[in-house]
Amino acid sequence: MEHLEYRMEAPDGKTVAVKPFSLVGVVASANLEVMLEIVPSEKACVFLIDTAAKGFEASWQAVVRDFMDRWKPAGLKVSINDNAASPSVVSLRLDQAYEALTGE
Amino acid sequence: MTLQELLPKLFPAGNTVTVTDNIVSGEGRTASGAVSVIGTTNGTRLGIRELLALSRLFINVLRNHPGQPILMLVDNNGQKMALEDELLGLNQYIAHLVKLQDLARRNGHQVAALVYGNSIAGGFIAFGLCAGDTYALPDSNTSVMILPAIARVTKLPLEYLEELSKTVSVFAPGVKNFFLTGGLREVWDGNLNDCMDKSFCRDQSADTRDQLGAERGGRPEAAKIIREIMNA
Amino acid sequence: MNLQNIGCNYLEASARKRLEGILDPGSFRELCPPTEKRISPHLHYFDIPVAFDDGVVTGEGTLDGKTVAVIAQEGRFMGGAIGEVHSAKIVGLLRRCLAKKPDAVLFLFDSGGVRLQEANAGELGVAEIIRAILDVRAAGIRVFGLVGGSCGAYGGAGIITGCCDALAVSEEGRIGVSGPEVIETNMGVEVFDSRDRALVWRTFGGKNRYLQGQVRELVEDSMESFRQAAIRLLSLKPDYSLDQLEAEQKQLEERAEKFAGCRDAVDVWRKLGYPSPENIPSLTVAELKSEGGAK
Amino acid sequence: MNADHKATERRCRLERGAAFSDGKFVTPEKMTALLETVIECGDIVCVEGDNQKQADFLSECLAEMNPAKVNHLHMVLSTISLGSQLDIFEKGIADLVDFSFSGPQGARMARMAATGKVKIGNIHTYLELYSRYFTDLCPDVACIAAEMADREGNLYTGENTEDTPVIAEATAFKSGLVIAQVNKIVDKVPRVDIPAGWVDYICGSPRPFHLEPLFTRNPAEVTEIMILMAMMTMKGIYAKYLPRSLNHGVGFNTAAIELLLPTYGEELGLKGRACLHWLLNPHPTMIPAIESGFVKTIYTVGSEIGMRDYINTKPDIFPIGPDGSMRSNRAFGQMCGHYATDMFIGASLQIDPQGNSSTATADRIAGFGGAPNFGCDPRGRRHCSPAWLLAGKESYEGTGAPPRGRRLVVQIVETFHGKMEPTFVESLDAWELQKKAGFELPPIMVYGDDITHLVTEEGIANLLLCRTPEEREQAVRGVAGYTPMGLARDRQAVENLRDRGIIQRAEDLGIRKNQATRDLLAARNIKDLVRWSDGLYNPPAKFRNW
Repeated sequence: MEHLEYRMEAPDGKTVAVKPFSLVGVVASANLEVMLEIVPSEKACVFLIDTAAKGFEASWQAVVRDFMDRWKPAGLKVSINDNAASPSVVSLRLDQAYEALTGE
Repeated sequence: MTLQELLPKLFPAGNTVTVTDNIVSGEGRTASGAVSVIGTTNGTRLGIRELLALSRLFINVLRNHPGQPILMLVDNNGQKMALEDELLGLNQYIAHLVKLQDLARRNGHQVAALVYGNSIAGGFIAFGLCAGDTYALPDSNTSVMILPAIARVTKLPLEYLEELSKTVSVFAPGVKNFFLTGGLREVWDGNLNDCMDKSFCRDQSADTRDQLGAERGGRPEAAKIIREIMNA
Repeated sequence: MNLQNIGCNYLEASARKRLEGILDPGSFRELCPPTEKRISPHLHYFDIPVAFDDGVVTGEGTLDGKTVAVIAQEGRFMGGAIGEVHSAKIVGLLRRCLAKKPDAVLFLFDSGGVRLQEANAGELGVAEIIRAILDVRAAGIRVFGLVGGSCGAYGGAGIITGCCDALAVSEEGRIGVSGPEVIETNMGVEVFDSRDRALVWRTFGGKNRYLQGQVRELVEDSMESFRQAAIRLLSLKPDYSLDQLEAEQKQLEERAEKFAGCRDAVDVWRKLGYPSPENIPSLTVAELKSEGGAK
Repeated sequence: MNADHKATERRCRLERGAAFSDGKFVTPEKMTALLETVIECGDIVCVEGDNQKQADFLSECLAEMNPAKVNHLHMVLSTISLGSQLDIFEKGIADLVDFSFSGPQGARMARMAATGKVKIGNIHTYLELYSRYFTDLCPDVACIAAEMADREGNLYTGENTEDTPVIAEATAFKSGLVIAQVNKIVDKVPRVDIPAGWVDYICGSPRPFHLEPLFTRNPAEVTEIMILMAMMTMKGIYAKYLPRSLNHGVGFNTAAIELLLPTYGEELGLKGRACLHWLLNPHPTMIPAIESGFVKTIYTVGSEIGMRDYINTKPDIFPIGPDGSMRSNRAFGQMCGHYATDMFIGASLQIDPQGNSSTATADRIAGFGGAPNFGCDPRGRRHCSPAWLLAGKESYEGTGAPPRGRRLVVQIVETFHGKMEPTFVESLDAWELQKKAGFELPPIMVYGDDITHLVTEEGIANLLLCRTPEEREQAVRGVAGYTPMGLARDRQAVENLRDRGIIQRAEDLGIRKNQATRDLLAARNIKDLVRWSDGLYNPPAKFRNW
């Protein structure tokens, strides 16, 4: 397992949540679970990632960066348990979790 | 320890225990009265036939000897892994036997299980772990699955598991490891007759194995989580 | 045929989705939710990822207005396998019932049995769950099992199903102790080919378990069928007594005797009096029930 | 000049063969001996190996021949999918092969080619190979498979006709011998697919010919990513171009589209306007679309196991004969796929920055099959349709070329496949295979300039609208996701392409990720398909969980 942490801030980021947390996906083979929680009064978003696939730091960083670009969120705590999902599945789950959290 | 060696140690005052088709039954005499003995021997695998026979023995004690303590003598190599038994619903036959053990305890019988041989996988649940209390002899063996099989299923190297089993008790076979999880009340050593007498004086109304596991360190989380949910 | 008939299937729904579909809308409240992050303390030894709920969802809700405590296993995380945290959540919920006294407990099974990486804790966990279920039943609260997930209920989970008051199972749902691969390994592939899916389902599947008398409700694989079956189960009276177990003994002895030597479910169904037992796998639940009337 | 040499030779062969047959009929035990007698060293021998149906018994008999008696055969095979077909080479009976597809035996083929056991003449597309049966690769002996034969020797090939007519005709009309294995010998065949006069020997096979359910995709395995890609494709391509006729590949990505037609396709208003005429094997995943009234006709190159009862109740849709059963024909099907479809959509294993795609890997020789004929612009096409015209307009407008049409050729792939293998690569493995196997050209399946659209989970790239090689490359990289090739994009150039609508993301198409769920599938498992078919679809045991 590999643990990765990122802290990122989107300029003018904002998140309006419709529920306290959202959870999508299951930790099955080539799949992952993504949990989003709101940390009130925080600007930055924190990503806590535990992944079974070692050595993909660069892809994770790219996926997280694109997620930040796409949604410009704020005050998110993102927790991920990953069982070697492809970056596209990770990206999809992040979007699904964000859509669920914000009701978009 | 063989059944023949075990019985006189448990019952110095004598017993009427017999063995038919690897099913053990009869009574043992103790200072405080008769004890029903129900068990298996020769590491027999528990199939439908064995489970029905054991269940009948429980029903007999429940009907005819209300309140009599029951000592379960455990030696099995697991459930029978046969098509015929699975086809007819082996799970239900095991559950049936388990419920009889539980009901016996509720109906005022002291029910103690002693692993004197092997107790493995579904066999351990069927006959051993669902008694009021579970005990084992030091040279007996409890396991869910042997390490080579675990290695196969988890795709981890056997050498790694063997090394890991020296320090991590939660998955490794053996009485010592199972004791740490809280699954065994005690390991009986010394005077087995005394051990048994003492066990029959215990209050069996609450399941406190989670606390034992926490105290012994084999299950660090269970007791805490159980409490959390109860009080949520 | 039209789209409506496809409905929302139970088989592939996640544990949380199943609870949403079975319980009264909006009534579910999760206890020990994933935000608590009660993860397995053992899986890291094996370099395996954890799940925030350790593969089981526990909580409370209402079903047809009645209060129920619920347990739903997530078959897609490690095959719904039972480890320390997983079993502790279930035991905690069951013990809570003794104080909260819900009308019933619903146990949505989806598990291959004990988690080998936590074998001792899982094995003991199964025993603790059984004890807690029987405590709940002895207190007059009924416990019902639903089996229709992709992992079925095998090993310890299969044994637990037999400790419930009654079961509702889809034909996709499977119940057993040893899995198909184990049977194949022990008996030889010529006796049991675990890759022959039709054979596996006819042996372990919901239809056989229903026809042999182990299952009260055989249902189609849809959320609504499971919900309606669970509501019907709520009308059953609690009974955990010696009389009931003696009746069960009789039933199990008769089954063992009547079907002794059967090596295929088709033989069992023929002995049950079905004129064309080989067609049973292709019948719908409704057809099977009317076939039962005609036999 | 004498021009009856082959006919004379044919008579000699038949005279020799008489010792092992009872008229046309040969018992299975005598088949190998017969083959040794009628086949001569250096013959061109065709063994019917179709996509599905296999003359497996005859192939095994060929492999049992004595290489001291019969050798140096030149095999012509459309599909190499059985071990016995390569055993013929392993044993030194044959040494040269011309073929189309060898997917299932690709790895062994590569090994045998490397050791010189097999010499490869050419790898063809199906249509090319059939064409050569009639020109320079006429079989001296053809081994075919049929369901039934009558006492005279008429053959019924039924729903699995596939390659048989082409092989039998090419052989029978060039003085070759046609030998058939049949599952059953009957008094009267339901209809005559191959007339007795073209058939020289018939053998009741000891077991029915081998058949694979190659076209059955279990809806249970359709993932949310596939659904997302299918939605983008349907909204961004199907709803825009409205292709009236089309071919779908056999992968899960296109199965997902088939399963979304009755739901998302209906929502997009595709019904009656697009996807009316199909060229396909009868994919079970088409059942919901057929039942929902999307499909007018399906011409089939072969059948599919378990679909017979369903197909035979739908003569409006499938090619059903007066006898009430279907007939397929791979040659005609390939022709339809080349000339009569507005769109081809399929998947590939590797795509390079120019959009060239290939399924070849360095240690597998898999061949082409039919994909290159479908995955290209048929430059001989002259009939018009809205999709063809619109694609042509996008492609040629403003280039100075005269107005013309163009077929849509769509590749739909995930950016990674298998165990995190990138689909997008800087250089195709096909180049390495070319070097290793000594081919004259790298085995490229679909050339980049034939591809009109690329769809990945990241979005759609419309290559028709690219006007320079640089634009095209950035369009490919711009949908290549987190593969190294995708990460090497020029981010600004990609954003510019997005502004021009050459690249479209899900959000550009108005598709939310949370919409892409399995709830959108018209069938979620095989049992749902059986329900849709009113119990007429009878799936093989390996797809059942009941």
